[in-house]
Amino acid sequence: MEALLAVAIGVLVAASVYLMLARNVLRFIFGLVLISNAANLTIFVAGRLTVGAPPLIAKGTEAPADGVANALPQALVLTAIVIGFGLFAFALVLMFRAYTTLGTLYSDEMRIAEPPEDAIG
Amino acid sequence: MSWFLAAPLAIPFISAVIVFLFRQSPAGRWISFVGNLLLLGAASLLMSRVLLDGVVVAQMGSWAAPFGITLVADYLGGVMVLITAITATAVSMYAIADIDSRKEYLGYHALFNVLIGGVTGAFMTGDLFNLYVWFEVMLISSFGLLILGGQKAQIDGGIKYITLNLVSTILFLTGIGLLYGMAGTLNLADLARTVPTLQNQGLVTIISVIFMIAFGVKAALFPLFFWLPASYHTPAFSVSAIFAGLLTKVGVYALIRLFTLVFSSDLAFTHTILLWVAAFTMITGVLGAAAQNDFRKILSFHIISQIGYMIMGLALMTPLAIAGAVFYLVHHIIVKANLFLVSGVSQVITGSTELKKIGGLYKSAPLLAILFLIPAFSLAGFPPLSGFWAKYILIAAAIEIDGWIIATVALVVGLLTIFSMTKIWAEAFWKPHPDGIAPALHRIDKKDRINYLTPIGFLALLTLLIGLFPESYVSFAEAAAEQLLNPSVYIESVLKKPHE
Amino acid sequence: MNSVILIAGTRYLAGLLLIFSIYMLLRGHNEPGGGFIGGLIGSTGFVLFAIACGTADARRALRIAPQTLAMAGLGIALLAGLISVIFGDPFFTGQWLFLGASDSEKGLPISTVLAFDIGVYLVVFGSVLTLVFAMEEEI
Amino acid sequence: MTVMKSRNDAFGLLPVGLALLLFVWFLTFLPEVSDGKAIRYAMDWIPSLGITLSFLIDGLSLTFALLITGIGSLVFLYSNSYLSGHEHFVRFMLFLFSFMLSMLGVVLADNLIALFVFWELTTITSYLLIGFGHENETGRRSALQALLVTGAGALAMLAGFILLGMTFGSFELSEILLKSEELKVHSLYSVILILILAGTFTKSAQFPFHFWLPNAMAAPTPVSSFLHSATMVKAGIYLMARLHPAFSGTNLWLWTLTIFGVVTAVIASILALRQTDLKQALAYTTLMALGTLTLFLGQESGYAVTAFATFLIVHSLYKAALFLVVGCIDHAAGTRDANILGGLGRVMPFTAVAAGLAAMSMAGFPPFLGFIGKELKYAGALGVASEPIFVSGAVLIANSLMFAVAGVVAFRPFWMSERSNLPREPHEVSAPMLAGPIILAILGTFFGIYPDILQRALVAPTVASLLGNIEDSKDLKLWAGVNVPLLLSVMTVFLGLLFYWQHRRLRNILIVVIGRAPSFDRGWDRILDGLKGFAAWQTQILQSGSLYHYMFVTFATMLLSLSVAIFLKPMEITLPDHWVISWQGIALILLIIGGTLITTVTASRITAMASLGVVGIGVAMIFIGFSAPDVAITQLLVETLVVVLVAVALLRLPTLESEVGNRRPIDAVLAFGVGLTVTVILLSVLSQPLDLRLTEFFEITSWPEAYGRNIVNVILVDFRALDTFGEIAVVVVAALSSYALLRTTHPVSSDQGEQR
Repeated sequence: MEALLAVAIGVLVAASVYLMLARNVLRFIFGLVLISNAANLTIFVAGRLTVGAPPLIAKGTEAPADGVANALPQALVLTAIVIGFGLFAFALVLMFRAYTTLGTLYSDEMRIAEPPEDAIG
Repeated sequence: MSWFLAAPLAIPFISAVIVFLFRQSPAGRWISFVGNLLLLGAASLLMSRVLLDGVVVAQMGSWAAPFGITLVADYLGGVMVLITAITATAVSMYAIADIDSRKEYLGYHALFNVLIGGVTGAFMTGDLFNLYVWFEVMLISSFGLLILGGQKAQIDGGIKYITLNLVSTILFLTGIGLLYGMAGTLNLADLARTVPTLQNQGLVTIISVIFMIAFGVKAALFPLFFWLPASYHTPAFSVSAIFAGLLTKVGVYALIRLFTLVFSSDLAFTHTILLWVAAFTMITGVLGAAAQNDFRKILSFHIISQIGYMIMGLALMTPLAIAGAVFYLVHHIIVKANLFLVSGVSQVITGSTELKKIGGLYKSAPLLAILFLIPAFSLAGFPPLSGFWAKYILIAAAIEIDGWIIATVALVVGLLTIFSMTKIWAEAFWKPHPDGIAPALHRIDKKDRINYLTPIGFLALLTLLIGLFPESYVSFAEAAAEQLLNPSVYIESVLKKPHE
Repeated sequence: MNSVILIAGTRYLAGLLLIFSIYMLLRGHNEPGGGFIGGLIGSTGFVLFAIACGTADARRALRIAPQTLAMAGLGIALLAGLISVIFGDPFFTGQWLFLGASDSEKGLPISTVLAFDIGVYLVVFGSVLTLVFAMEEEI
Repeated sequence: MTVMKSRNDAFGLLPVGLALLLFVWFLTFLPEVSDGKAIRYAMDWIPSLGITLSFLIDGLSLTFALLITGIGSLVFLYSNSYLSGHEHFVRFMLFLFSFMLSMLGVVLADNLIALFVFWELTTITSYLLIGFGHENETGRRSALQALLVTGAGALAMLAGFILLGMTFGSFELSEILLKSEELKVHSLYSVILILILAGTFTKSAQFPFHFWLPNAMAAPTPVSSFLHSATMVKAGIYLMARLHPAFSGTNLWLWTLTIFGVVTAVIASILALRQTDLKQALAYTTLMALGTLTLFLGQESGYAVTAFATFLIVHSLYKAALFLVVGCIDHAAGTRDANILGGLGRVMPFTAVAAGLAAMSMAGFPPFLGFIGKELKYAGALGVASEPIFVSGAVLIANSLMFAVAGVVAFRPFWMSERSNLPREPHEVSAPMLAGPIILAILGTFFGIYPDILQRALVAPTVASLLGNIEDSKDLKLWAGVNVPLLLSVMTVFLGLLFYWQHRRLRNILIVVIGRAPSFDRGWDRILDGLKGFAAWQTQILQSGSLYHYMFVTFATMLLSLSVAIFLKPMEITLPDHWVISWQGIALILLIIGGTLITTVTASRITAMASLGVVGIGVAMIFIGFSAPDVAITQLLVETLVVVLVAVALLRLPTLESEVGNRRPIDAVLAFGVGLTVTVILLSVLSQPLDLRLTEFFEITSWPEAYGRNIVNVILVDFRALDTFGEIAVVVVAALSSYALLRTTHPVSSDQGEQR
C-alpha cells in the first residue's frame, strides 16, 4: 500500500503544482488544499502504515498492544492539518479580498505593487 | 534553568494576549513596548547564561531529548534571540508613532508580538518539527501584518508573498516527513547523530536539497527571492523594518543550523551549490537595487544581496567564514531594520518614498541625514562601521582558501552596494526637494518625533559601537563558529540525561 | 432561511453540538477526541446557527467577541504551560492533581494538561467563528 | 544672521587651533626622526583578526603629517573667511577636520587594515566635501564619481592587503617591510602588487583613472587645495612610497610605475594647457605632479628618491598656495575664467605677490625651492634604470608645460591685459585668506635659499624611509655646477616661454584635437548607463511582477535541483517483497486520484469544490483505514469547514474559466516532474526500515507517566505540547489576520455586533 500511496501523493503534488501555476488565483487555493493533503499523507506514510490498530491503550493495561500504529506521525499530521487549515483560510480570504479590491482573480493583472513601468525605469 | 529559555518565548505571547485585550485603548502600544523591554531583559539573561555555559538546554515538559521538545541556545541561538529582542524593542517604540489606531484595533500589536514569539521560538528550538511550527507562527503573523491597512499594493504584494511562502512551507513540511521516515527522529541533535549513520546517504543529500530550497525561499536566495521585493515596500514602515531585519534571517539561521549540524557530510555537493547560489544572490540582489527608484524598494533588494554574503560564509564552511556569517547576520539585522525605520521618517516628512518625488533632507533634516548615513555606510561596507568588518571577515575567509571567484564577486558587489546606497543619499538627501519644500523633522509633532528617532538613534549607536569596538563581537563570532563546526558540544548538551 | 422550525431546530442542534464538543474535549486524553476535535465540533454548531439565523444573532448568543475568546484560549494554554515553572519544572511539564485518589483508583484527574487542552478548544472554537462570522458578514 | 556669523567665527577658529597644535606636536618629533629613527605606538584593536591600531612615525610619515597639519591649519584659517556665513559652515569644517584626521591616520598607520580604514575614511569625507555643492547635479555626479573610482580601487587594494597579511602572517607594515626579499620571489607577488596599485593609482588619479580629479574641483576651493592637491590624492603616492622598500626593484614595479607615471605626467600637462578655468588648469598640473612622483617611485636610485621627496614637498607648498590664490581671485572677481581675468595686480597686490612667488617655484626659477626640485627631477630622470632619454624627455615636456601654466594661472590674471567685464568689482581679500598663500609661498622661497634645512629635517629622513639609508639622500643645492640638469633647466625655460607665448593658439589646437579623442569622462557615463541598463534589464527579467513567472521559476528550481541531486546521488529503492494490498485501499486511492484530476481540469466551481471534498474525504478514509481515528476526525471536520468557507467565498467570486495559453503544456510537464520526484524520493525513504524508538518511548510512558490512554492526544498536549501551542497560535493569528483583512479598510462604525 505504501508504494501505491506514494504514487497517489505524486499525483496530488503534480496536480497542485499544475493548479498553482494557473493564472487564476482561485486555482492556487485548490492547489493549496491538495498539496496540503499530499504533505500530510507524506508524513503519515513516511511513519509507515498499520491496519486496524489505533494507538490507544486499553483500559486496565499499562501499554498498548504490540503492533499498534505509529502515534508520532499521527500527532504531527494532526498539527499539520490544523496549521494547514489556518493558512488555507487566510489565503482564501486574501484571494477574496483581492477580488473585491483589485477586481480580478488573474495574477497577471495584479500589477500594483510592481507596476510594469517600474521595470523599465 | 529552563526559565532562561522559556522566558524569551513566553513573554511575547503573554504580551500578545494582553495587548489584544487592550486593542481599543492607547495603552496597548505601551504594553507592547514594555513587553518587548521585558523580552530584551530575558534575552540578555539568556545570553549571559549562554556566555557562561556555552550551551543552555531545557527539555520542555521534562521529557528527555530526543523524546520531548528541546529548547536550546548555543552562541548563535543566544545572540539571535538577543538581537531579535533588540530589534523588536526598537520597532515597538517606533510603532507607537507609526501605527494608527485602526491598525491597532485590528490587532497590530498582538500580531507583532506573536511574530516575535515565533522568531525567538525558531531560534531556540532544537526540534525540526517544532521549527516548522515556529516558521508557521511567523509566517501567518507576517501575513496579517503585511496586509494590515488593506491598500491595493499591499493586497497585491501580499498575494505574491503568501503564495510563494506557502509553497516553501509545504516543501519544508514534506522534507520533515521524509527525514523522519528515514531517521526516525526529529530532535536536531539526535538527527545530527543519526543521519551520518544512515545507509542511504545519497538520499540524505537529496532530502537536504529539499530543505535547501524550502529555507532558500524563506531566506530569499537566488532564484527564489521574488516574494520579497514584491511585497516589502507595501506595508507599514514598522512592519517593513521588522520583516527586513528578522524574517529572512530566520531562513538563513535555519540553513546555517541544518547545514552545519545535520547535513554536513556531503559538503562537496551541498556547499558547492550554496556557494554558487550565494554568488548569484549577491549579484542579482544588488543589481536589482541599482535598478530601483524607490527608497524602500532599493532597501528591499539590498536585503537579498546581503543574504548572499551570509550564505557565502556558510558555503565556505571554514571557521573564519562561519564567524563572518554570524557577524554579518547580527550586523545586517540592526542596520537593515534601521534603514527601513529611517525610510519611514523620510516618508512622513517628504511625503513619499519615490526618489523622484523627494529630496532636501540633508539640508533641512541633518539629524536624519546622520542617522541615515551611519547604517547606510555600514551596509555599503565602509570602515570603520559594522558592515566593513562583516565583509572583511568574509572576504578574508574566501581569500584564505583561494576562493578567488567568490572573493571577487563579494568585492564587486560591495562596490555596487555603494553605488546603489549613494543613489538614495544623492536623491533623497542631497537633491533639493522637487516641490521646493524643506522637509524638516519639526514637521512631526514632538511626541512622535521622540518615538520615531529614539529607536533609530539607538540602532545607529549599536552599529557604531560594533564598528568601532568590534573585538568582543568578532571573538564571540569566532567562538560561535567554533561551536557550529564542532557540534559535539551541542549534541551532548542536548542529549545528556537530565540527572547526569 | 426564515423558517421558524429551522431556527428553533438549529438552536437545539447548536446546543447539542456544544455539549457533545465538551464531551469530546474531556474524553480526549484517553480516547479519540481532544481540544481540536472538540473545538471544531463546537464551532460547527455555531456556524450552523449563524447560517440559519444570521451572524448578528450568533454573535449575540456568543456574548463575547470570538477573537477575544480565541486569544483567551491562547492565554489559558500558555498559563497551563507556565504553571509548571512555579513548581520548578520546565515549561509545559504536566502538573497533576488526583481528587479522591486511593490505592486502586487514580481518582478524578485535574491537570494543567487538561487546562491546556481547554485552551486549545477555545482557540479553535473562537478562531473558526471569527473567520466564519467575518466572512459571512462580508457577503 | 550676525549672531550666526559670530558663532561661526568662534567655532571656525577651533579647527585652526587644533590643527596648529597637531602641527607643533609633530614638529617635536623632528629631532629624533631627522636622526633616522622611527617611533612606533601600538594598541590592540581587534586581536582576533590581527588588527592593531599601530602608528609609525618615520621620515616619510612625518613629512606627510607635517604637510597635512601645516597646510591644514592654513586651509582652515582660509575657510573661515572663504565660507564665512555659509549656512553649512559648521558641517563643512567638521568634514574637513575629519578628513584631516583620517589623512593623518593613513600616513601614520602601521597596520595595513587600520591604514585601509583611514583610507576609506578619507574617501567618505572627500565624498561629502566634493558634494558640498549638493544642490546642483554636477556636484552630486562628481562626488559619486570620485567615490566610485577610488572606492573600486580601494576594494582591490583591500584584497591585496588581505593577501599580503595572510602571506606574511602579519598586517604590520614594519614587519612586512622586513621580509622584502621573501616577498619579491613569492608566487603571489605580482597579484598583490597589482591589487594594491589599483588602489593607489585610482586614489592618486593616475591615467586612465585620472578623470575624477578635475571633476572633483566642484568642491569649494579650500577643499581642492587641501584634498585634491596637497594631501588626499597623495595618499596613493604615500602608500607606494611606504611599500617601496618591500616591492621595488622588480621589473614589474619599475615598468608599471614608470609607464603610468610618464603617461600621466605628459597627458596631464598637455590637458592643463587646454583649460581656461584656472582651477581646472591647476587640477591638471596636480595630475602631472602625481604622475611625476609615481615615475620617481618606480626607481631605486638615490637621485630619483631624493627628487621624489623634494618634489613632494615643493609641490604641496606651491600647489596649495596657488589653489588658495585662485580661490581668492574667484572670491574677489567672481570668475576663474582665464580669458576674462586680467589686471588684478593693482587691486590685489598681496595676492599677486603670493601668486608670483608660488608660480616662480612652480615654474622652477632660482632661487625658489621649485628650481631645486626641478634640478633633482632631471638628475633623477637621467639616472632612471629604464630608458633615461625617454623619461628625461617626458619630464622636460611636462616641466615646460608646467612653466607655461604657471604663467597662465598666476602671472597673466594679475599683470597682463586689462580687466574687463568681471562679474564683480575685485578687491583685496581679507588677511585670513591671504595668510595661507603668503606663508606657503614664503616657505617655498625660504627653503629655496636654505635648502639644507629642509634636507636635514625632512628630505633625508624620507629618503631613508624608502631606501633604508640616510646616506643615500642626495644634497639639495641651488647651484650644483654646470651639468646636464642645468642645461635641461635652461631648455625648460625656453620651451616654457615658447609655450606661454603661444598658449592661446596651442589651446585652440588642443581643443580641436582633444575634442576628437575619446573622453574618459564620457566613457564613465557610458559605463554607468550600461550598468544601470543591465541592472534594469536583469531585474525586469527576474522580478517581472508576474506571479506565474515566480511560481514557475520556483517549481522549476525545485525540479531541476532535485533531479540533479537524484541523478548525481543515486539512491536505493527496494520495493517490499510482499505487498499488503486491500481492495478498499485501491478504491480509496483511485477515488483520491480521480477527485484530484477532476479538480485540476474542471472549469466549474461547484465541480471543483465537490471534487476537492471527495479528495479530502478520501484522505480521511485512508487515515481511518490505517488506524488514525483522531487524524481522520480532524480531517473530516476541517474538510467540512473548508467547504463551508469556499462556498461562502464563491458567492461573491466570479465563475472559473478554463485556463488557456500556450504555456499550459510546459506547466503540465513541470508539474508531472515535480510529482514524480516526490514519489521517487518517498519510495526510496520507504525502502529502509524505520527506527521507532521515539514512538516506543511514547507507548511505554503514555499511561504510567502522562496519565493518558490516547497516545496521539498525549503527544499533542504533553510530549509535544510546545508544538501544539505554536499551532494554536497559528490558528488564532490566522483568524485575526483574516478578520483584519476583511475589515481593514472599513470604518470602525461598520463593525456590527461585536460592540454589542
